[in-house]
Amino acid sequence: MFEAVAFYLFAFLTITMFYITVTTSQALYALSALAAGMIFISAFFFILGADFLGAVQIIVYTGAVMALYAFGMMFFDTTREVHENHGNKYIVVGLATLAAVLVVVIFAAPMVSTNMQAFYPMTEGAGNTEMVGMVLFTKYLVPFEVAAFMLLVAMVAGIVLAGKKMDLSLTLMNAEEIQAIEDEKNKKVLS
Amino acid sequence: MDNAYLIETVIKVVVILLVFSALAGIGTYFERKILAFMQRRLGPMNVGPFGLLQVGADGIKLFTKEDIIPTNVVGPIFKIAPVITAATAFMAAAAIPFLPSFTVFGYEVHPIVADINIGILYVLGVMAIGLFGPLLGGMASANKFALLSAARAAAVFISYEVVTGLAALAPIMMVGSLSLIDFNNYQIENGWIVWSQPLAFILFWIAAFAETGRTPFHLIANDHEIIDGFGTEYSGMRWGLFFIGEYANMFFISFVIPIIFLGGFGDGTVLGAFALLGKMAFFFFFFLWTRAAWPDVRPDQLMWLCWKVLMPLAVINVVITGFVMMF
Amino acid sequence: MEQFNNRNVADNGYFMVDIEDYPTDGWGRFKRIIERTFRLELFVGLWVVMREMIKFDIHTISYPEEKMPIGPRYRAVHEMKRLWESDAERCIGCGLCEKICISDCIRMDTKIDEESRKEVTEYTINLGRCIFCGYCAEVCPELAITHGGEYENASDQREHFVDYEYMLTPIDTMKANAQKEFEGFGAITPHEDERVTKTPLSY
Amino acid sequence: MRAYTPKDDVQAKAYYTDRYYVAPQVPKQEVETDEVFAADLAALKTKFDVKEAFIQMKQMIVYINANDIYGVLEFLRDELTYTQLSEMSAIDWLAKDNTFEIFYQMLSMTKRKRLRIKFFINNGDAVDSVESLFRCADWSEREMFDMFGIEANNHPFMKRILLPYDWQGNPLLKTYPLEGDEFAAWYEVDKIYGKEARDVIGPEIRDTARVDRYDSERFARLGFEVPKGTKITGNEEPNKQDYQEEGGVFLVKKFTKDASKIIDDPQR
Amino acid sequence: MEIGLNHYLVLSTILFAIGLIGVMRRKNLLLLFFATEILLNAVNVGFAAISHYYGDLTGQMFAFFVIAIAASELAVGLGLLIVWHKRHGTIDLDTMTSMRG
Amino acid sequence: MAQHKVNYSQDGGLPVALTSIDKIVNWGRSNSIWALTYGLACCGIEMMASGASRFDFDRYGTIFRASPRQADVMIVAGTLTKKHAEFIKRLYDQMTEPRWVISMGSCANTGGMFNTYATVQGCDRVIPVDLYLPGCAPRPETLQYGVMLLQKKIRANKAGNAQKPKRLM
Repeated sequence: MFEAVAFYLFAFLTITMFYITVTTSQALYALSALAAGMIFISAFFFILGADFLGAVQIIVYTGAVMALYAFGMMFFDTTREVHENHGNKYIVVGLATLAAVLVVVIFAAPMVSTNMQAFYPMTEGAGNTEMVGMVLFTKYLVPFEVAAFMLLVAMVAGIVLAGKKMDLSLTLMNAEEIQAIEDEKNKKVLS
Repeated sequence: MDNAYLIETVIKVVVILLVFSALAGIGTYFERKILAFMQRRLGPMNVGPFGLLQVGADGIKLFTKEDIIPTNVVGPIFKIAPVITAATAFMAAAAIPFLPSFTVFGYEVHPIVADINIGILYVLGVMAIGLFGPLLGGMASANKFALLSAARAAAVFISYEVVTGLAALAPIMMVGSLSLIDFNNYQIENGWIVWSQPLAFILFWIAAFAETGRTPFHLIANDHEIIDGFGTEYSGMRWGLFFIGEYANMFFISFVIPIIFLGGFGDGTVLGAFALLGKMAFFFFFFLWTRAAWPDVRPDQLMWLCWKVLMPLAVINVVITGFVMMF
Repeated sequence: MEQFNNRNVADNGYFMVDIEDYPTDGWGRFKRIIERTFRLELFVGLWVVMREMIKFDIHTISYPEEKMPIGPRYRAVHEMKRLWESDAERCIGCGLCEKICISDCIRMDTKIDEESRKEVTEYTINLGRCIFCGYCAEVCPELAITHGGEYENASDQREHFVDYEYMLTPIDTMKANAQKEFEGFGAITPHEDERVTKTPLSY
Repeated sequence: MRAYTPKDDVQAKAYYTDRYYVAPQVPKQEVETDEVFAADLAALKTKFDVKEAFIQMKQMIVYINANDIYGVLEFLRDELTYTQLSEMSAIDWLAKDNTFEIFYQMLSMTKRKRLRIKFFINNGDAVDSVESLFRCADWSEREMFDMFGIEANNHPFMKRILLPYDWQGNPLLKTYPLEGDEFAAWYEVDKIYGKEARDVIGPEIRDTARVDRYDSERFARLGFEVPKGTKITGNEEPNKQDYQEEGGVFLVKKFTKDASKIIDDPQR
Repeated sequence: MEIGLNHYLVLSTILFAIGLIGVMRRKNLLLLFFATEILLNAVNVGFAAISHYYGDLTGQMFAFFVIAIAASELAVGLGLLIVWHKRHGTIDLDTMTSMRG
Repeated sequence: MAQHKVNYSQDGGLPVALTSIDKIVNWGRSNSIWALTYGLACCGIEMMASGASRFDFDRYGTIFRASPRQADVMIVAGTLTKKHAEFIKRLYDQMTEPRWVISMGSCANTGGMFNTYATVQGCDRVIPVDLYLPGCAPRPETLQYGVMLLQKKIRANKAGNAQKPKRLM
């Protein structure tokens, strides 16, 4: 009973938040709605008994990812309204729904129809965190290491990309230098 | 899920809300008094005996003050940001055991709202959400200084969460559990963790200053640089909510540090309970003490300290702990 | 004065501050951080404020209950003095104060009375403009206008003013021989001796 | 205290000053009396046209052509070690012959000499900016523009520096009244409330010593303060100063004027 | 009322559809990133539900890796965005018409 | 000042009937006057001194806030130049009701010795002022005396009255 109430409540909240995220024209609404949606998603994980996953969801997504997005918003100056020109709304909605249903059906149908058996069944008596740890460091050790390496590469790539030409600042240059840079840019585009 | 449990939980939640809201107010009084004494002043004296009713006067004034919502702000988010700060601060309290369990009228009371088995992760995660108060408040405020403060808040929280997590990781490895009750029980048998993990203790302590935004790292709402940071455009009780959130956060982190590192409430006697309160009081006092004594650091120094000093130390600490535990 | 002439700056708490070089390279900076951390300078700061709190040596003057003694040189609202001999007013209406006032806030009106002396009929000082520079007291040939120590003034109106009757020493104060004479510019306060600290000669 | 001057013959002298008194000029000396300056002047004369040069108060004053100023200062800085421009501004001679006199005060740290470059420009002319030689000239030239209206060519940011950007008039001109012209008198009212508010707010009050004891909107008699707008009769009771209402305030420490004591030791 | 796997799968589908709408609709690149995060989260909900109802931890493992991928995607993506923003002063999708970068 | 047609301090000295709510609210407001850090010139130094250890404004519950939104009283401490007049008005408008202004020192009261083109002749040309302190500069005690008079003034008015926006025009 509690589970059903919680499920429907959080389902409603999550859908509302994500809907706001994709439709609003205020960038700040999108950001905060997305963050709230992430937290509500973690509630599903708690309901499903995946405590550790829920905590990781909160810490990583809302704590780090959304904060980085907020940084990006401040950097790109999109904290206010964003102006976008949109095509036909109904085509977009229809296509998206169709595609989503297709994808889920393609992946979920085999599972629902056939009675799968668990590769790594949950052991009784051990908490979720212990089980996650056991599986992660035995069967999934290689993917785990690969994921760690991928994160490292991503970090290096992020630093290299973002740190490029950080010393170039338009506000500290005089008009001729800015003009020179503009000319350079235009030349590149035109040629 | 029987009714008694439900009622007990509700009572606990209400008690925590009331006690810590009041404590946040009293905390401001203590801060003003202690800072005054350290600066050879008297502090609030005129209102009530020894100025004790100053908090009440401030509260009445803040409640009856006009509440301005400027034209250019993003209204709903501007209004919700102080609530986020206060709410996350109190949500973090759910997994903190404030006192040992005691018996009232033959009914055993556990002074913890929910003993979830990922207690530390939960506290850290909720404190991470606490970032969104300053962040959204600052970004919605249509004010340069508030925006600067929001950027600083994002930078400080992202960076110091890493330090907090890595510093807490070594004790977690030793205890083998994420529940704060288990931490307490482990320390009854094996002595305080601070003796075996002094470095982690200091790192966690330093990071606590950054996460609560207190003085050595008081960059988020720095009076002499960025007017009042994210709170620049807030007036009246909305600003008061930010204030309550900040002080409640200080109290909760003052509870968490002794529970993780300094033995918590021990074996649950009355003495142990008072010892925990005493430790909490010391850590809270230390927040005020540093505010009187130390200058602020610059934002770049703060980042430098985090990524080049504290984080390598934390990683080294984790590695050493792992080796010691393995062999 | 004896003590003042025989001063020796070598002792008495003065010392030269040795300003060290600022490190430029990373290793030097690192060494400096290590040095400063283990010399525990941060903790000295903590100790200093703690010491003050424990000593509880409060320097606050709780103003409405206690007040500072006002020094004789303090220049607050003006006063008009009387002659000790005859209790007559000292002001002779020469108008020098009106002339010298740099913010032009003194206004006086005089007439020649029956004894063919100049008599002040109207004398007001606009304290809204007055900057309490003390030129009027300095220029007064009869030491008639001086400064007093009255500093608790506030009003709803933007310009305070004082008139002659308010400033003049009351006649009963005069009868009681209680008129306080202005000690003049350069006078020292009663506690000045304790305050004098030696200035190092090298300074 | 003011320094004491003997007053024996004070009545022999006229105590008023002559209205048309012209202060005597500081005596001028030949440049040749100082060999350092003489060498500098000789070097300067080889390249530039020097109109007049003399020494006053141990400083050399050189009059040059207005067009040469950039070259002269560059020469002084690079060749003659006058590396510091300590001050530059203008003098208003408009009433005399419709000119401004511009001066540049230079200091050589190695020679320990000060030198002043001067020239005249007509009203409305501009000077060459020396901002690229001395960074301090940036603000000085802006101040000169602000106060005299003399523009500097090639200056990177020729705006007012002290007064607001929308100010009219140049206050250091001798024709500018000290209390400001019509524009200055209404500046803040026009800017904040608009011109129509002039009638409401009224003109500035500058008659400084006048006191109206029956006007309780503006004037408060010391010791007889009344709330704003009260009718003054002229025989009020003296105001009893006190810190709080009679009987004090609920739950607030009681203060009365009589109970307050003057502490003995201010060094406490 | 019992909540079964199908409930979660339907929820996951709805969230995925919302994410897809966002991906198709958004022109601002930062908000486009938001939409992709929604896609990943929708998939995560599905994984966790399947993991729960089949008593298998593989779903949770996948969810972890998805979170890791999201984090690294964010790092690289924001880096690229910063480069693009510096060069063109805008992060509108419609401006990305040149192949030369 | 006399020239203002609109009198923003009506029924100034008249006795007003206060309800107990008014009294409680006024008690809170009068004992928690937070000041805006607004030192313009030399009087600012005295204002800082009255906040510091020797005179300790904190005894009255007065602390200095950097943001005008959280301040109750603006202490105009120093010479108000014409260039700055616009900003003092802006900051005053940003303060939340109830708000008060103390004009500290001769320069802020009337322009003082700066009887020139560049000084506003009294800051009440720009913002409505509740209390004037003469002096150049007033002692810290004078400022504290002024704050106590302001407390008296707050307690004498109805709580709702102060909520009415004070406007010059």
